[in-house]
Amino acid sequence: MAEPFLDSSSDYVDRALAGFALDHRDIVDLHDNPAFVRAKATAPGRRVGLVSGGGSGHEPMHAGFVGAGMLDAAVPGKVFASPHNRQIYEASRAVAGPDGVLHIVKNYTGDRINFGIAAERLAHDGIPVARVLVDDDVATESEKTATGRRGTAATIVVEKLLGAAADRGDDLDSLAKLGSLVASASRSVAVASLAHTSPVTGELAFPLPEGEIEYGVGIHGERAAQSIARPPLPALVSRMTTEVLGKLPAGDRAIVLVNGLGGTTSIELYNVFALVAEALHGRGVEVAGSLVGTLSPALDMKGFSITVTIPADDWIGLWDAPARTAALRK
Amino acid sequence: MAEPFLDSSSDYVDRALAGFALDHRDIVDLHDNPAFVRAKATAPGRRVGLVSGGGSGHEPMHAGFVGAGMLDAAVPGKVFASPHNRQIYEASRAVAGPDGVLHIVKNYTGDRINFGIAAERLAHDGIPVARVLVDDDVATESEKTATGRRGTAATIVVEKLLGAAADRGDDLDSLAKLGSLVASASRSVAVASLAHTSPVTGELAFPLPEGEIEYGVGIHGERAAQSIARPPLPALVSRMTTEVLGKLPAGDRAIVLVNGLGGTTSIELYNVFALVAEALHGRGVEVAGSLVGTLSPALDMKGFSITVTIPADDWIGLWDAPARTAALRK
Amino acid sequence: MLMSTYLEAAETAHAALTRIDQAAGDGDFGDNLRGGLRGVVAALPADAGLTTEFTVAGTYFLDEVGGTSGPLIGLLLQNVAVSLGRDGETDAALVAGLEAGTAAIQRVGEAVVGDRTMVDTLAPTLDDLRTSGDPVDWAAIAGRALEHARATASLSPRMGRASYVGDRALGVPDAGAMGIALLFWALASRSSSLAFPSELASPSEPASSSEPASSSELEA
Amino acid sequence: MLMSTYLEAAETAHAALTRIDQAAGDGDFGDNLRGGLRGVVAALPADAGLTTEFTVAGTYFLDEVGGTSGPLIGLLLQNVAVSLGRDGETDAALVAGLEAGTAAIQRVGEAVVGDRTMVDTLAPTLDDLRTSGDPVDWAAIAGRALEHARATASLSPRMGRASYVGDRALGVPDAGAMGIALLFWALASRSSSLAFPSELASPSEPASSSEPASSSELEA
Ligand SMILES: Nc1ncnc2c1ncn2[C@@H]1O[C@H](COP(=O)(O)OP(=O)(O)O)[C@@H](O)[C@H]1O
Ligand SMILES: Nc1ncnc2c1ncn2[C@@H]1O[C@H](COP(=O)(O)OP(=O)(O)O)[C@@H](O)[C@H]1O
Ligand SMILES: [Mg+2]
Ligand SMILES: [Mg+2]
Ligand SMILES: [Mg+2]
Ligand SMILES: [Mg+2]
Repeated sequence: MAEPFLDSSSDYVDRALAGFALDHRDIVDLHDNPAFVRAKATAPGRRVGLVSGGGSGHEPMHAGFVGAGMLDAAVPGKVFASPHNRQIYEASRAVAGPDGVLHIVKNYTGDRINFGIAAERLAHDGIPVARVLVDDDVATESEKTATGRRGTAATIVVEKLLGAAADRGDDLDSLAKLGSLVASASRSVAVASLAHTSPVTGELAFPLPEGEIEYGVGIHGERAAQSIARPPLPALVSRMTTEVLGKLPAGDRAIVLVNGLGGTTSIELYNVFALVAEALHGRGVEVAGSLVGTLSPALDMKGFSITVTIPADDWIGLWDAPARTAALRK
Repeated sequence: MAEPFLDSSSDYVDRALAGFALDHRDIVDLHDNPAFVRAKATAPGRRVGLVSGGGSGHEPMHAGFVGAGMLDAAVPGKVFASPHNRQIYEASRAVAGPDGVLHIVKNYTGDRINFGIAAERLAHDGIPVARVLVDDDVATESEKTATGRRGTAATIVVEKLLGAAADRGDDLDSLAKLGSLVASASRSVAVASLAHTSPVTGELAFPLPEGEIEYGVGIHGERAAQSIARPPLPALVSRMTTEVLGKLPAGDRAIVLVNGLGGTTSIELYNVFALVAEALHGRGVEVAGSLVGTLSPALDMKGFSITVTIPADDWIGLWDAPARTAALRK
Repeated sequence: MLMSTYLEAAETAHAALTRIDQAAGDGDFGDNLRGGLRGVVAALPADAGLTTEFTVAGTYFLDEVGGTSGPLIGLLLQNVAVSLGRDGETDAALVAGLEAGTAAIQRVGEAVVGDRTMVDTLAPTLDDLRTSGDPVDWAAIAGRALEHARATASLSPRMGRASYVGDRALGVPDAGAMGIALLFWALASRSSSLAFPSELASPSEPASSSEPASSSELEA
Repeated sequence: MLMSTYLEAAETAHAALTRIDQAAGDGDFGDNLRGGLRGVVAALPADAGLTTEFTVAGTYFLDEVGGTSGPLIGLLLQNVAVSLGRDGETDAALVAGLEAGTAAIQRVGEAVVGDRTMVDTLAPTLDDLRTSGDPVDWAAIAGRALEHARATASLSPRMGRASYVGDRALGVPDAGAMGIALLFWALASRSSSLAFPSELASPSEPASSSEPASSSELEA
């Protein structure tokens, strides 16, 4: 296996942040100690600061979605580890609007706790704070544990729609309510054909027999509940689309994300997207908004996820509203 | 090894194009038979159509750089194969301005011949045509063959600067001259730690012993002239930066591209970029423009390239000028 | 000072707490608690009153201490500080602060009684405190807190890292629960001289966990 | 019609051309030439004059024929069409068109004499034509062209796919050079009955190359 191009004697997450901030210095500022990325510009009418974050290894999520029209700040943890509450707390204080701060949180224990602690601290300071929990991954729906569905790529849809709603001046309650509606209307599923390379050991995180794929992987390199014999791509995409649609309300339009898990080529992702669009069309659903690329990977894992959001009437307008971030421009 | 997520019984390059065009239908139109991607919008003052192209497997290059401010059309071949002259010819006819068409061509035999044939046909039709040849790869500089340096990621710098110059109304000769100046002021070098996966066989294109990297790879999955023991990242980046700078005119500013070859994570690329910026700074060169990401990969190869352009005075203005393409917005 | 006493307890118990967290977690709880309290004591002025002690300690644990326990304990301490600051340094204010802090820990950590966490010390000890009268008999309360903490040895973990080992945690008490029992021990030590919980007083010091104490390492 | 004659030659020579291109290339030259000419002949009206023949053939080879040779031959044919269209269907116009076409092939392909390509038939045959007088003795020219093509067997390849095999190509002539000799054979066959080059007249047909003829497969 090929070790990552990382200098293990350095803090490579911090150095990546410094590189990112230099590359996108027209869009973001990097705050140091604690580390967070902050938008240089925000809409004048915005009354609520939007903050998200989570483990590193999922770039461009979240720092790539900081900027006018989307997040006001993003807080990165170490690889696959929740950010520290102090990062979240200080980022939130820095970008709080007159109507407070909204936290967009992926459903993982560590993120829930650390965002929760930061929220307690903000409340202690008198800053209004609310939370939108994103839990889109259908593969974790039937698990026995109380932890619920994992949060994955639908977070980007939530961030985009809430960003646009915040720009039009929505207050904290409306944003929290809209966010939870968007999360409820969004589901994802992911497959992988090769595990990610651990930055610590340089080895693949798990083995996978020739001809099999993991069906229902998450974005932390964990195995899925099932390994299945690899179907031809059209059959696989059709199965995934059917499964995702089955967990969603009916609708005739969809916002579609096809997300590469890391080592997946653009040719592969656009083949998947074309097949998703076909599968949706076959069920009377048209693609009203889309995003295709390596958006929320698990380092260099080979695989992809499909996310579908069934939008309410005015969400397409929010999806198409202006945004100026490193990873998404509208 | 993990086979790609491609349906080998289908024309996956065409299906990827269809997916790309659907995803970016606000920016591009897809022309069918012959296949090319065309910008929906172009600056009113543009007098020359800009056309580039090459083998597929290097996405977002080139279709991702089609749009206002950059290319008017891109012509994709099959994976790692030159486009057919008819694609280039018809794309060029479709986007020719009152002052003709400029071809931006990477230095590879197939591309030279096919763009050359298209140029003969355009001349036959009375359409003025000129060519900018990009040959930035220093690893192929000392080769005995007459083929010269390969063209790689610097093509993107050429496309951006020429796009902006075309928007301000430059004529064909001025653009051709500027393009060759930009090409002369740009050099790249690439390394890889793992070959790409062949979409045909599902196997790695070449083996590489543990602990070694290929120094000086191209973007078609060919091996490099040298395999070297893997140095720590800072030493590797410093060596690459030194080599690239050694082939360039002196200057105190640089446009820097850090390009992932496919399966390289954002964390790795931003570590490389931060180290390049440091190495340049140590020699009195400041980063005046940058682009970091998977820009011109060799399918899913693990590796990266560093491109440096030493800009003339007014090139930074061209670099920062507006662009609205799938892969680059300014 | 209260925090110095708590630190002494954490120093004495460091080896045992590490061992306990190793049995059902990743072994860094001893480091997190001791490291946090060392930082707090170093930051505190010599003449700090109880409110200042809790204020500085709360912020320090929230800002600087790693693991799941660090900031959760920080929330507890910060809520006590708020209550003391508002209502004066009385037993009633202390108890009200502990109530508010426990509520915050439960809001954030979503653990209920029986999940085998520090809540299994806090919640029943608060019940005890509610029936203990004013002034509080802190020595009795500290004894009860230790019993509640010890009782976690028969619970199988459902929250946090320990949930991964399941029933293999049985027989050893929860590290966080024991760490909170030491806070009550320190509160009681202000007025009476109390025996140190014998199972936590280990003579030999094991190697520290090698994980950095300041990063949060829960999957995210 | 000229193109029908050229097609007959390509049909007869298909096996040999395939074998020759296999020796130093990828074996598709026979397919490319024959496939192109089949398409041209199918597209041509029965009463097409020479200018129309070259016009249709040029566009067809440029648009539809694969390999390096297809569009290069297309350029040659297109340039002849332009010259005939402008100056009339004379030998002088034909020669001028072949000159322009060869120049275009050399501009585009960047091959010079001696690189072991179709240029090694075209360039010396043009020299012969320049000294051949008007009207041209096409039978003599076709014989010379064949000799020039055969002489490529002693050249080691420096352009195109064949350059990868280096000196291993020696002993076998270049496929493209032989294919162009057949064009001169067809031009001569308009006025005299010429023997078909024996080494290209192979009785048994080998399997076609499996590569699709319409995609350009040079590395890019
Ligand atoms: N959700 C929770 N709510 C309350 N306390 C918890 C929760 N999860 C874990 N804990 C406490 O944290 C302790 C472990 O702390 P520590 O070792 O610092 O964290 P980590 O498990 O992250 O290494 C456990 O013994 C338990 O008492
Ligand atoms: N640069 C060039 N200039 C002129 N002719 C060339 C050049 N490269 C190759 N050829 C000709 O093309 C012939 C091969 O044609 P073909 O088999 O159709 O192409 P490919 O090599 O792409 O399969 C060679 O025999 C040679 O005569
Ligand atoms: Mg622990
Ligand atoms: Mg820990
Ligand atoms: Mg061939
Ligand atoms: Mg061929």
